Amino acid sequence: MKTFALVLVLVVAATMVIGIAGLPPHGDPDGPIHTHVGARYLERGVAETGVRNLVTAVLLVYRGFDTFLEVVVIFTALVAVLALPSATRRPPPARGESTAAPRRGSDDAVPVSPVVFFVVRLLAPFIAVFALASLYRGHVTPGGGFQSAAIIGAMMIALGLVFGREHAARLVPHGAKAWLQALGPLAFAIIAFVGWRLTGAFLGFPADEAAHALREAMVVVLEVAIAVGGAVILAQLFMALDAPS
Amino acid sequence: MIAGAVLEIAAVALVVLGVAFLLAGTIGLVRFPDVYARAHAASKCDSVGAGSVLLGVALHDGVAFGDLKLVLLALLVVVSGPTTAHALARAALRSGRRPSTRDPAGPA
Amino acid sequence: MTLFGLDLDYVACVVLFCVGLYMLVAKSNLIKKVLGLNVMETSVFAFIVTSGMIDGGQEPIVVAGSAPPYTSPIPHAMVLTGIVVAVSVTAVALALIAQIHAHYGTIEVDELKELP
Amino acid sequence: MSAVFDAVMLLLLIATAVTVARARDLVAAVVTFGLYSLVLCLVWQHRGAPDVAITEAAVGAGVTSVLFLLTIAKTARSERR
Repeated sequence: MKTFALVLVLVVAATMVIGIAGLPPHGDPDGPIHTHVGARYLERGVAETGVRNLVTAVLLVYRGFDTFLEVVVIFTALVAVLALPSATRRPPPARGESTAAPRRGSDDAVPVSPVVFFVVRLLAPFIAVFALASLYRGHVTPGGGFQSAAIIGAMMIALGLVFGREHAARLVPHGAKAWLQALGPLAFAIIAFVGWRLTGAFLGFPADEAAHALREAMVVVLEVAIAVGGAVILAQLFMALDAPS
Repeated sequence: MIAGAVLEIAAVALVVLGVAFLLAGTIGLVRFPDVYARAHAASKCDSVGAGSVLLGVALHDGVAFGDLKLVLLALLVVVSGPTTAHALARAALRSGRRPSTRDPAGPA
Repeated sequence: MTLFGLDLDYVACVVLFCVGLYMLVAKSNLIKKVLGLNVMETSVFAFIVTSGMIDGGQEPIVVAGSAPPYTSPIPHAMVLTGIVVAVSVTAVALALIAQIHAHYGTIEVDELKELP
Repeated sequence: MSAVFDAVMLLLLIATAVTVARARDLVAAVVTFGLYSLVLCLVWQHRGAPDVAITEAAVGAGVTSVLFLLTIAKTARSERR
């Protein structure tokens, strides 16, 4: 197996080295990546989309289909994980239900250190503020839907680790959970049909100057949906893997 | 003018101090014998080191409102570094690691 | 930086890809295989981001105080979606691995092959 | 200066990736993978991709490591020889 792997790796490496030998050097301002459609996005992106962070502009407006299906992919991943039997099995009822000392879910678990508990609880609001700021100011600073989804998701996972499974599950309101998980694909579908009605193109964004506010509203809806939906999906993936098997 | 020069010197001094602490912490991380001593070296020296580098960068080029971010970052480093070291040392203790002692007859 | 006409940044990505591929193929442990898959994924992301670089370029955010040249935003958008897809794939793979361990008591491919 | 930073970071990336591949202890491998993600995040920040760097820091080093550690806690900690 080792020999086969080494031979395979060497063959792949040789092929890829031949491949990169034919590539233009990176960093060259006249390279194809900077002269084709990328140059157009840089030149007219702000005027056409109203988003100053061009990564967000490309992500949501120019390459909206890509992002739509990407959101569908992470939703499908969550569905796949939840479809496995251990995720749906009911966890055994916790003994004693003590709320004073936070404990990890299972019975023989080590209690969380009070120092770690305190610091995570102290830092969580700051992390949440950072995530919301990167969402709110995502058009003029680095940040946006996916970034704040990742940050909020990581924060919820940290809280889930110190508070234990039962408490962490309450972070996502139970009744709205199904809708929140599907928020990304749903919002994309709705915006896509709105764009279709307005422009005649699926997931089209109105380009004329008069529709400026509408276009921005569409982008904001997508950003918020990606952030909330993505964060909920990340937290749910964590909880599904954390469930006792 | 004078105030600017003083600020600049303070900034450079803080950065140099921070780098010295980081160097000491890194040497300790490599040279110390067991996980507890290493966590001790890494957390203390890196908190002071990274904190003072960040403060030095904040003082560099004058003090502006945006430098508050760097102060917050320094506070974050000072809070989170020792917490991590504490969690590491606690996990090591719970998994049965004994601190190394110089006494050759002691527990290994 | 180039060596023998090869761009060293690209070569580093190829090396990372090959380390990941070796882990994926040669290691018997399923978790090591998934780690190798992650290393491969990130090497591809590093390659794409590197290809969008521009000498002396700034991040592609057009605000007061920033001026061209900007790095190309397209690779960043692609990689951004790619990272989130990568974590979803990892989560599905890990959930399957936990199931395999619950059913068969091992996550070594060698031993799984021996099972009746 | 920038070239030196790049070279050091790329060598560190390769070293951490090889360490991930060689580690017998799976927890060590996952923690090293977190380090790999953080170095990669620095490289991307340096190459003008802050958006990608933020996401990689939160997802690659944070979420992925936690998911791996949860799975290792449920299965076996070390690679069997």
